[in-house]
Amino acid sequence: MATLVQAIRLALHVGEERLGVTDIFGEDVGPPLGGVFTQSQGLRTAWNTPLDERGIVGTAIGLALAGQRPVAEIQFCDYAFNTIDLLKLAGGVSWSSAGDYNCPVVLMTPVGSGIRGSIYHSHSFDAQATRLPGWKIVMPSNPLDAYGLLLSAIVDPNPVMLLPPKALLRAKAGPDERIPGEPDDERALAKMIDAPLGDRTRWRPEWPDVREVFVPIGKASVKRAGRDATVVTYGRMVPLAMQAAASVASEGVEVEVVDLRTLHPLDWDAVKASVKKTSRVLVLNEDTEITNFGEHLVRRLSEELFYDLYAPPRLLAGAHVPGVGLADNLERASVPQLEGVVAALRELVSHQP
Amino acid sequence: MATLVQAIRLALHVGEERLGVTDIFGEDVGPPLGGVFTQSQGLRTAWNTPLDERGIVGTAIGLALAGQRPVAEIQFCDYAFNTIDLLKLAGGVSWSSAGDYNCPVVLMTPVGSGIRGSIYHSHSFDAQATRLPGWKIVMPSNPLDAYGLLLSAIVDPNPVMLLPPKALLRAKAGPDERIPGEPDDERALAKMIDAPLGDRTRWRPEWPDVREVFVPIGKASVKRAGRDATVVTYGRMVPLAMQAAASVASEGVEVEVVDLRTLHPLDWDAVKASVKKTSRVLVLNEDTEITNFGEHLVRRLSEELFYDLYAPPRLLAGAHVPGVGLADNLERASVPQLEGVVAALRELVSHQP
Amino acid sequence: MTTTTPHEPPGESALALPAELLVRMHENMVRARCLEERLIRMNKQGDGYFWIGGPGEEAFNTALGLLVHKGQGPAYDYLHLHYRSSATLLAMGADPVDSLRQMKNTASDPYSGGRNFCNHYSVRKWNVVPVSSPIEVQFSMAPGTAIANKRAGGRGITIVQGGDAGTAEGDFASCLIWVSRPGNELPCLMIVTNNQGGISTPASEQHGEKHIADRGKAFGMRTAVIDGNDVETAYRALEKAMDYVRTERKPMLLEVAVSRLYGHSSASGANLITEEADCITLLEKKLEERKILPRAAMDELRARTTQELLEASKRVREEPQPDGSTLYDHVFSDRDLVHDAASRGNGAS
Amino acid sequence: MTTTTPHEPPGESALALPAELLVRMHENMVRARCLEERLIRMNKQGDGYFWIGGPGEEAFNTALGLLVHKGQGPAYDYLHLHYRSSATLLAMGADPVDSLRQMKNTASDPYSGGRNFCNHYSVRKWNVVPVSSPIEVQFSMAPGTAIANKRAGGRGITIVQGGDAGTAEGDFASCLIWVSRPGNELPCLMIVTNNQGGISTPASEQHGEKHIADRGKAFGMRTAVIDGNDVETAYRALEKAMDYVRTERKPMLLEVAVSRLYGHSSASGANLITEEADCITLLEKKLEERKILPRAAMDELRARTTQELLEASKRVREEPQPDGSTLYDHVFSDRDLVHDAASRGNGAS
Ligand SMILES: Cc1ncc(C[n+]2csc(CCOP(=O)(O)OP(=O)(O)O)c2C)c(N)n1
Ligand SMILES: Cc1ncc(C[n+]2csc(CCOP(=O)(O)OP(=O)(O)O)c2C)c(N)n1
Ligand SMILES: [Mg+2]
Ligand SMILES: [Mg+2]
Repeated sequence: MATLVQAIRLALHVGEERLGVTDIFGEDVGPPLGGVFTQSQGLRTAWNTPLDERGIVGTAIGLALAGQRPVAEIQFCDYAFNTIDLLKLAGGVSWSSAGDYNCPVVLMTPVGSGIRGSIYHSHSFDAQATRLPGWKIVMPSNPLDAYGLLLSAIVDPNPVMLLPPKALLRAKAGPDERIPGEPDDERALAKMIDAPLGDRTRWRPEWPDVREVFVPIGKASVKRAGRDATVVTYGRMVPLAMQAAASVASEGVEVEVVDLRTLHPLDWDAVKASVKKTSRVLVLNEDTEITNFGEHLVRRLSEELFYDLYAPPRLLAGAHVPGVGLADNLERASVPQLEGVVAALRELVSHQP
Repeated sequence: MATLVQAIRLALHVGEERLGVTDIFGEDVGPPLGGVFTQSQGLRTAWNTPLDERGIVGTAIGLALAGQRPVAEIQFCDYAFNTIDLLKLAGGVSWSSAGDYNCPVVLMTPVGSGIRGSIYHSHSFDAQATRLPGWKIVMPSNPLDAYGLLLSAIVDPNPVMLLPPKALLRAKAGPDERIPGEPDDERALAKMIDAPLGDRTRWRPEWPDVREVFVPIGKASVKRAGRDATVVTYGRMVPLAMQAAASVASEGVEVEVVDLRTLHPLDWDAVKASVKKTSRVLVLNEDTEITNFGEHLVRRLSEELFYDLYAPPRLLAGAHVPGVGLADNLERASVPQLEGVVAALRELVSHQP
Repeated sequence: MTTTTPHEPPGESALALPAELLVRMHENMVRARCLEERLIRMNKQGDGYFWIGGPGEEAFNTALGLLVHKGQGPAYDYLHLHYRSSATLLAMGADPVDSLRQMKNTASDPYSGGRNFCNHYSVRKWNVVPVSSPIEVQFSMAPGTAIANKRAGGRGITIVQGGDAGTAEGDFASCLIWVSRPGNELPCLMIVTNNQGGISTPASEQHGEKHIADRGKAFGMRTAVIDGNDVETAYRALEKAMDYVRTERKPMLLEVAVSRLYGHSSASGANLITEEADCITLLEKKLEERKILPRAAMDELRARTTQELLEASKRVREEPQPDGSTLYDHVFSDRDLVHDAASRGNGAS
Repeated sequence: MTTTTPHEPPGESALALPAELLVRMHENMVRARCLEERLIRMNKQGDGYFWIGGPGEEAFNTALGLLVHKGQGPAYDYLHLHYRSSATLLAMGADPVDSLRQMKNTASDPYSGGRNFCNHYSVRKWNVVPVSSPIEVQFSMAPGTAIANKRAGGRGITIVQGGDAGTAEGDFASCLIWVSRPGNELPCLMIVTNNQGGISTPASEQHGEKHIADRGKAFGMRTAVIDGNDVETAYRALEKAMDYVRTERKPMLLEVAVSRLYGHSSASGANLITEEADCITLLEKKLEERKILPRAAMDELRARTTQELLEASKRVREEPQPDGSTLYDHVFSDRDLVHDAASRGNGAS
């Protein structure tokens, strides 16, 4: 069973062999390293760029405008904040030219905390990404979604950003999250597609014959059904929400967990349906809490489902501080933790309207 | 009576003569032009920079770290999106060094639509700015506030961003919005401090003896009292809200208009007090509506005042499109207009809980 | 301090051009000038909110438009232009009326549907990528199209052009780095049209480079500095530069001295500045001296073109504005237009 | 392709340094090396989450630390360093135990209070501005402190240092532009420590410059390329470069060849790489040959320092971690610390 990072690598392989991907590039993305997280090992079209994020995004746009199919990477989303103008431009290509051009860029950048990455390897990017009109934004919480969302991103004629959560990159697929065609045994897969330590000049991957699965952009997934409250979340917070839901389930509380998977365009129908059913909602993410994408969800819920809510809608998100501090206590105080999610759920369901 | 842009110039003059400002700089900020909006004409410490926004922000940080008092300008906020990483760094100087350094930068950048500026001279910056921990963000709606907020920004030991609305730069002060010491006659003031057309090499301004007024950072202003609904807004939308309030007043509806003036740190007490009183709230700004700072206000209102609200809280903001289109119809369809505000207010007050 | 004294030896590049070509260039230059003057008028009369354009750059930009290997897809040249490129577009065959449409922000504006400022082109069928207002971002994108050119194999190159002040942005340096990677040099012609300043800031205050083009030298790039006001120098030097980039598949940095005859934009008044060299006057002098065209014919061309554009502007004024309900159109594309074209491998048009 | 063959003439810069100074430099280099090795150990043992540091750069960085005009405020040197500068800090007088504290992210870490990675210093009293992780941003800030230096009049200069790969970021170019404005040249020493690559990407693949330092030439800047593994060359060349910048109040770009002895960081294993030149070995050979220090003394120094740092690391392990409740401390300052210091005009410490 593939890890999330292996799933990305498999999708990139399918992309370059069958879906026309021409360039997979970024800092240390090509040989010998194949990406700081191993995500691009063994890929035919992977290449290293200069250390220049603006050049990476700019070149991706140029390639896309010339009919290539680039998949560009920013090594950590923490280093994408000097490219917001270029990302905005990419999102505006079609609209600004009144449909003369489209801009089929795929941009990947790992996000979030949980690996003790300190101030500059812990940033989130969901708030920024959802402020980019013209982009589609996807964020997987498990290997199969990463695989299927990336394939959909590759064939989409618009700019699509994939935000894999760093802390989940080594996460293994659940039993029903298999990529069709991957070997049953995880060690077998590693042997086939993980580059060996040491000299790699003569190593070639042996690709399993995985089949295409297109997880549709714009479709949420209900990870757990429940009637008492809804958690709307994505990425790294999905497993946390599942744990919290399991924890309160022992207290007889049934929490529904909605994994958005696509942040934009949003599966509003799915969110609405769930909240209509449960009448209580917790929005959960780890980005800083002021001008946060979760606040968009709360706003729409307040505007449209005000009378369906039995408790005030709640956002649990990251602290409004300049970064995630290195020390354990600081990271824990900065971003939502299991206890906090459980406490928020208890409060939500016990709230008397 | 000073216009908003003259008020900024007067504040910069007071800043460099009495409050220790050492550098007022940006593209075309120095002679001969004195700023594309005339904001820095005649100032002793104003100078022109290379066409390089990253250099402007970086240099401002360097100056601040060396004990200077810089006031830097980005010509249009539309061109600040390649500097978000540096703005984040400035905001993180004190926190990341655990208080070893502070970073007293003042950054000004004009914002918003309303001058038919098309895609790249109409952006808003309030959502971005409020996502910068460590920064204080102020946004004036009239000349006196611009003057007093800028003076407060200059003496603040933290990075402070001033976001003057482009469409209000020529707006005149109301009768009680005089800067103490400015000449009574507006033509007299223009004669003293506006650079002449043509050759300016020998021109020197004649500065009126204006007195210092420090509009406190973090304090909202109730521009109009009312009992039926609250509009929470700032910048260019303040006069629009006032017009809308005047318009519905003729229908017997009393709207309270809260001008935030400071977006961060927020005067939550003022917002809360008003909404507790009126029980109905419209949040109004012109930035794009997804992951918008107004959604932060709606979220906090929903969380904290859920049971005080007689109607769903409402956000009226800009459309989620890549820019404000040039044609009149497009600009009007993109950002809130008077009719839209009036309609939203009518709906809000007529809503039956 | 940046100066643009040409250092191209006078030999080859000053060779006279055939009379026929000079006449053709002259006609395009006059059309471009008349177009810009019409745009300025429209703006002053309230038929459009903002003007920015290229009066003073017609000689060089006409040469560029004529020399482009024009078509769609990576076998042809890609053009990353800026807001002073009207003469290039006209030389490529663009309809000047479309520029009037963009000035008047009509729904019929083919470059942006009334969304963008005048002289912000987008012509997919000719590989003209969308012009956007932020200075210098085109230089960050150019390596991408140049990679596609190189991959396509043919003679197609990438041309990226911007002003002198804009070279202070990091994106100009990014382009230098990306097009000169050892073993991966790209067929990219970087052009700096140097009018000695930004909006109001003189280059001499801000740029310590003797020639901006010298910045290419550290990267082993071929460079040249030329006088863009002389059509013959401009044409020859550009032909030579393009030939090098096309044939060697390597980058080059070309700095071109140009004038700015109506100031920066409507924001600075858009009035005629008579102190700077006017490339049309210079060419007309040659045409007269060489007896290629009589004064009267040239005057007549200008009068006629002015009149035609005036009439066209009146018609454009009646064309409908985009409707507010179209606001969200094209936020997303439903087809991969650029890829379809490239894979059809289709061609010159 | 970037190479760093020094082109400094062997004369003056290779002059032997006094024995006393060599001993002092040696001691600092050994302390810095032992410190880095302790940090690596701590990280491998789980006493810290991440290591990045400067083994291989001790010769040059020690020279830098010794030559700095140290103090607070614009009359003194400002230092914009990066994560490989431990030897510079120690040579300036920093306590190595503070580096252990930052590795262990204790509340007592004076550089960041347990918030930032190891080797991310901030020392206001010595004008060491906060080191941050994003590559090359220090180059965008350096012109600001250099303006303050110039204004202060004295001999204080700004020193900004970064790696070779990072010069591809636009901020490096911004610094070139901003420090060389005609009539406003700034006293800024730009240093590129060239270890021939980024994390895994060889410079030879990505950089078309023969010497990175050549990029200064277009701006009329003095440049030099030196061998940073030889303490004497490093010291002499740096002394000369600093003297030029201090006296002429003009910028200079210095490229320094250095080694990377434990790979990029803990993310790439942090294991000793024996193929690269080790500046300490080279110096120790000299010290032995010139009979300045016997082998035994040098071995003893290293053993003793290793032992001391081991013990210190045990003590640091017991120091308290920052409490979660301190999360919001210092988001805002309530005092203008830098300005107070500058206006007190206070000094060397
Ligand atoms: C990133 C950015 N910053 C600022 C501006 C505002 N602006 C428009 S044109 C211009 C001057 C450009 O000068 P130059 O690059 O020399 O080109 P020129 O207009 O002289 O041809 C400026 C500052 C902009 N459009 N984009
Ligand atoms: C803006 C940015 N992009 C990427 C990274 C990740 N990163 C850390 S160090 C490094 C390589 C730096 O190479 P170089 O500049 O040569 O310095 P060296 O580490 O070799 O001394 C990279 C890519 C970063 N820290 N900042
Ligand atoms: Mg110019
Ligand atoms: Mg390096």
